Amino acid sequence: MAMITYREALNAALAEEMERDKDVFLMGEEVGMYNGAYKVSKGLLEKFGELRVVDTPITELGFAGLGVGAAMLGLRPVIEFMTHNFAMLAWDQVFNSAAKVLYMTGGQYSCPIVFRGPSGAALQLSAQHSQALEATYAHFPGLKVVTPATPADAKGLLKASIRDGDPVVFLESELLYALKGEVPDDADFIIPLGVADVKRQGTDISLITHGKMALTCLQAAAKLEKEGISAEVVDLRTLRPLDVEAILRSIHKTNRAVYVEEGWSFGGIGATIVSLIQEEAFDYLDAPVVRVTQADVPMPYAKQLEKLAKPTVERIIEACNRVLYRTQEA
Amino acid sequence: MAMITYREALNAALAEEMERDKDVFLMGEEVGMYNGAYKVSKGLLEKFGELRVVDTPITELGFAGLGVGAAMLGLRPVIEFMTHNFAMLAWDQVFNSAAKVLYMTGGQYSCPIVFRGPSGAALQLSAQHSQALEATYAHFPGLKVVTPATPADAKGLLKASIRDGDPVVFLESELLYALKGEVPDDADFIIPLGVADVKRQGTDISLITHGKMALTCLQAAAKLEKEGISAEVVDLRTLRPLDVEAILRSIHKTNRAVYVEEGWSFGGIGATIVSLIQEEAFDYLDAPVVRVTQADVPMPYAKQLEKLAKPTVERIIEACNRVLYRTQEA
Amino acid sequence: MAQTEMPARKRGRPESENADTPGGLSKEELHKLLRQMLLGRRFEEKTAESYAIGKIGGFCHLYIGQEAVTVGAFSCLRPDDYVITAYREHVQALVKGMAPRSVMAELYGRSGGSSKGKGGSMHLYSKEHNFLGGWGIVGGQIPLATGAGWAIKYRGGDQVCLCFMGEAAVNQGAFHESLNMAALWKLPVIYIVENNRFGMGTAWERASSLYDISQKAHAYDMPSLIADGMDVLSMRSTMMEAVDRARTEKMPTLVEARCYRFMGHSMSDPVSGVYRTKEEVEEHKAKDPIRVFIEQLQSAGVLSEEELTAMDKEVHAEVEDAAEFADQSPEPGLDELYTDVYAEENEHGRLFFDNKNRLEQA
Amino acid sequence: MAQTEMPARKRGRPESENADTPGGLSKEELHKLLRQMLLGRRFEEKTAESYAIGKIGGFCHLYIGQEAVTVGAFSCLRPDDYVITAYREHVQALVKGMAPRSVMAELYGRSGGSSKGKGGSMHLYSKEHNFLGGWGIVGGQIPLATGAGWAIKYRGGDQVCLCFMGEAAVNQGAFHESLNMAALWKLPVIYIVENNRFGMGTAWERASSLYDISQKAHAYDMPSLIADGMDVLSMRSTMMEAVDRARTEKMPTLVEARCYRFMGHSMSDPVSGVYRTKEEVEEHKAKDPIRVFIEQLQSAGVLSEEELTAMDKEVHAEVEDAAEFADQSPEPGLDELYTDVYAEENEHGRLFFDNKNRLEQA
Ligand SMILES: Cc1ncc(C[n+]2csc(CCOP(=O)(O)OP(=O)(O)O)c2C)c(N)n1
Ligand SMILES: Cc1ncc(C[n+]2csc(CCOP(=O)(O)OP(=O)(O)O)c2C)c(N)n1
Ligand SMILES: [Mg+2]
Ligand SMILES: [Mg+2]
Repeated sequence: MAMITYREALNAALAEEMERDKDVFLMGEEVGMYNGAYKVSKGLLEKFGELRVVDTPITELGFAGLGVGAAMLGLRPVIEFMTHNFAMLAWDQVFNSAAKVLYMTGGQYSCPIVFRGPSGAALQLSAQHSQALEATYAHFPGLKVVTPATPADAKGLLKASIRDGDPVVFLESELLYALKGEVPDDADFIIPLGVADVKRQGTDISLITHGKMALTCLQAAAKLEKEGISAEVVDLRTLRPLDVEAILRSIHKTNRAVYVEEGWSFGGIGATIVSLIQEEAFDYLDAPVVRVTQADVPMPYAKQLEKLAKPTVERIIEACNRVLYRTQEA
Repeated sequence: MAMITYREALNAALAEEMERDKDVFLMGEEVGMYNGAYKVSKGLLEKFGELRVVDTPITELGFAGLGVGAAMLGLRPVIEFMTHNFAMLAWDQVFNSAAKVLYMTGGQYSCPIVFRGPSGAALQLSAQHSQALEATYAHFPGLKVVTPATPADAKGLLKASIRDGDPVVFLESELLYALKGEVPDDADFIIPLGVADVKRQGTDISLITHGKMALTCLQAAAKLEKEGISAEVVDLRTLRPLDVEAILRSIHKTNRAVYVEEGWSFGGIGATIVSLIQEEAFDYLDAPVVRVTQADVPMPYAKQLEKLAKPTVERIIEACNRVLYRTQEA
Repeated sequence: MAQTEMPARKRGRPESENADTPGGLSKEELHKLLRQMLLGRRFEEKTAESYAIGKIGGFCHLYIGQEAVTVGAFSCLRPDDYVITAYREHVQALVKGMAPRSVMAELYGRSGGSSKGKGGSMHLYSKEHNFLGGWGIVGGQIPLATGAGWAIKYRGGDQVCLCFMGEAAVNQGAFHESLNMAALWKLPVIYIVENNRFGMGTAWERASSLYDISQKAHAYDMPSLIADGMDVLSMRSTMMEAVDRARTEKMPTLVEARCYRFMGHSMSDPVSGVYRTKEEVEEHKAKDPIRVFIEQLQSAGVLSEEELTAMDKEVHAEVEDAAEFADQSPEPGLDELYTDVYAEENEHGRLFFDNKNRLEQA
Repeated sequence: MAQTEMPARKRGRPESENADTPGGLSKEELHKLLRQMLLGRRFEEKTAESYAIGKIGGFCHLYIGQEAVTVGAFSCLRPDDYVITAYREHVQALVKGMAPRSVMAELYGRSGGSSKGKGGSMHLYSKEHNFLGGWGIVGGQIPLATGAGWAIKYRGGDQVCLCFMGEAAVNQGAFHESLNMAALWKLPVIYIVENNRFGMGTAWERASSLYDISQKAHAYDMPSLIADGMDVLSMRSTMMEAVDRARTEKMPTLVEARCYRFMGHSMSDPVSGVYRTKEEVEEHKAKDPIRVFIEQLQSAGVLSEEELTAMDKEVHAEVEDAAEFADQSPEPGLDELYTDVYAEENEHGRLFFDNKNRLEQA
């Protein structure tokens, strides 16, 4: 165990997997000489050289597609999008090539590739640079989608993603890079895709979430405890595959839930989780599941507006109150 | 009233709006000399000339962005994507430019543009050409999303979309183009965005749907009637704005619902509708709402596999049975 | 297998062995080229027939008239070289070595098809033959080809990758982004633009401000060549230069192959009338690359009537056999619906969110 | 307003009136150019200050060192001409005529800002001044500019649109697709590549296989020019040719303006050390376009010490006033969160799917 940052955990995962498998390479804007726009790839160019740590022109569509082609030939590319906001330029290659090649070839060509980078809002980056896009990725069969919230999850899940045989979209967070946590040093420390993590046990209500919001939910749960409410925090960690059993287990226990996510509401992750819950645990629900999401607007620049647009501990607690004391409503 | 096809209805809407407003122009691949890949723009080049009916190179990102820039200067572009599958190449301009420009400019520059074209599966076009993508569009605030199912809806909604002050994504269907129906001739026949259409009244169960699937639901409802089940068919027609009241009215009446859509399940339209229903009509539900969607796979080419992948009358009825006779389950 | 294996002659060195025959090739080599073109032509004539009677569905794009481009180009390849292309790829699949049976069965959507019927006409692939297929998004294959070139370089191999595209794909951003990376990183990729004059109904000059496609290479400081795509031997000699450069100097080349599409864009598009005249089409058909090559071989005395008839008969039989096989090949099993979506499914979590799981529970 | 209005001289005709002064411009005109550069410089020095003390947040990209490009180029424009650019646009906003107050207030995220605080540093716009802003996706503004050119042509107007981009944006597919359409359809757009040598930490030659950007225009059969972006007058005379061509012949031009970024890429990027040496930066700073222009005017005897001091004082005051105004300007009201998402909301249906509706019901 070592106390390292989320950034260092990702860096270690990359270094270890590149050590282990010479077919793994990292490609993206500024990943080499600049050590990464967010320094995630610090030192990797020096360690692995220009063929395995590749600075690209600003051509998201081009290098994402290049990665898919290289994966068809058996390499294991890790494609860094400086942020997933820019990946939209490459989505055709992600959705029409990577996600479909195994199927269209009848199983002949697989596509073991990781598309990674930060997603979601940081601080005052405004509309074009503050989008949480996991819901769009999760919509497309053929892709796997991973959203780690802690340094340990970041390392264990990135290593699993790189070793996985399918295209994996890996969403990090600018605001988490500096977060510190205990991380196993073991070079074979892997967190399998599809296993949720109950980050806090509780009995009264389930806070189900993924990515960065897991931490916000933990803060909310701590506050709720003071009010005598025992909230369970279920961090899905991976959205596809999805640990439905873990969700149902928690619902069976608490009978009440709030879904918390950074992204937008319409077509968000929460909508799908709520649907699954009501389809598969209908009789266990004592109250409707409420969703806490980003305000349904492009992210504004002004500090207070941005704060108002983001899911906060307060809004989570307000939602919990609605779910716990429905009689107060209507 | 005239009996015309869905294709002719769209053509009439375009012609009438271009007649009415000289700022409206149509741009896309093959829309001019070729009269449209699906002949929707038949005769328009002849009628309006090369400046207003514009054949483009195959550069979806480029001409979609060109449309957004032209809209900022006050024109009203109608951008045709030969199909929305190809629009993925242009999504950056749709999501990062069109959907956000009004907000980022603090209201200075609006973007009155229509992005239209067929979406969803036709027959044996396989994985890259058979995607129903409305859910992805509806996820982004700033956009409006329209999915007409009949010739009359196609005309009334396209005219409304062209007159609308915001970016509208308009999703048609290859399989509907030849569908005939009664359509008002009135040059000011408009169907406002945000008004669902109860295409069949019923009391036992609500089949809620949008686009092409409205017709499949009507067929299912007819069959169910023979089995003594009265199914109501609610065609949302527009997804954003969404006629939530109409959904709730139907639920209050039937207490049971099935959502039917062409697209994929995770992050699909149905997931959001189910969440809204359980949030806002929780106590009115006698059974979980079940969703009927495309199989969660890239669309296969082989005829039988494709049929198996699509939502069918049989699968809708099977879902209704589950919702109506839950006791038979588990 | 029809896999081409011509002597991959060192650049510049003349094929003096057969200095007197067309292209300096041996009779066997010349017959092989002709046979490949004939096979492609007959295969697609059969394809059109089968499409007409509904045995083939979806979009189907015929290559008739462009055979010389592929046959000439592939004759410069080794079996372990890669080819990637768009949706007009039946003939390229065959010439790269795929069995007519597996190709036809794929068009029929049968389990005996190269993709088990999941891909269809636009999506033919063969890992065995390094045929990377078969892509439907115009320009989408160009970055993928660049990735194949990257992988070859990464592994220090000496294969090359041919990337075919229609001229209309040249206007896509993917072309621009890919050629820059290929030239910047010296990747062994040859980008072959099959300029058949039209992108669907749009003539090249209506879609591009620059007529001469080969000049676009200058924007990337990349060498370029113009080839006569109606003449298999000149296509071959032009490609020989590009392939040698890629293999030995690891430098990409942009090749414009000027050719013409004899049929409509797809089965629903009339041959002429809307965007080109009957006369224009006839004019080009008069230069049918197969007829021209046959006459060339005959006048060079390396192809007798008997040999030609025998060859055509043989090819016909091969095509009929393929159609027969496709007809007999069973529909893919319904269980195939959910296979090949993911290569790796662990015991954790759910990957499918339709009613698959419920169906399986039932 | 600082809106430039120079005599839009007929092409070729010399400005003989002032044949003896630099650029053949009158003293007033020359002072105006200098003042615009000074204003930009001082404004951004203040911006850096305010950023350091947290009054400005998010990404912030300074233009210091590149002022001559914008001031020279805009001096060829009419007020009704359009400008669109990327995120390094403070100075362009000012020179196009936006009030320093509204720009600074936007950087501060206040209601007095040009976008009411919703856009910030990367998203400045002014409909009043035909300043189309202010875009954060590299290359994203290029198709938009092409659309502005289209709209001008559509309406038969004689305005032009300047589209600024960094050199790194040239590799984006959007560049390729846009220049082809602009040349094909003869749109009055001038694509100005500000080649400041680096895209973030990547030197141009590490990102492009072709060094000479202006040559990329040949791929679209488009005229191109190279301008000295460190010299405001040579920038002006180069742009005069491009603007005249766009206005009179409706032909686009690609202009490469060679310049240099004196500061880091953004506030978090050190000026030198990682991807360029301190020496390299110093070398370019020695050619500071403002100092050079001042010396040029002084030696030409059209700028006295007093005039310079007065001008600088005036500009300083304007910038301080802007900062003062921004400081005083109130935060945007919380109700602004949901405005400007849609221009048109009818009485039907729901457009917002978060808890907005519930909040309003409450
Ligand atoms: C991105 C994209 N846009 C549009 C289409 C529809 N489409 C299919 S083929 C085609 C024409 C392509 O012409 P060209 O590249 O010259 O190839 P050819 O058909 O002539 O072989 C078009 C527009 C598509 N498949 N993909
Ligand atoms: C599509 C996209 N990719 C990456 C980024 C991140 N990014 C912002 S600026 C920049 C460098 C751009 O350099 P250049 O175009 O030369 O403009 P300059 O900053 O030098 O003015 C990068 C990579 C982005 N904003 N958009
Ligand atoms: Mg073509
Ligand atoms: Mg630069």
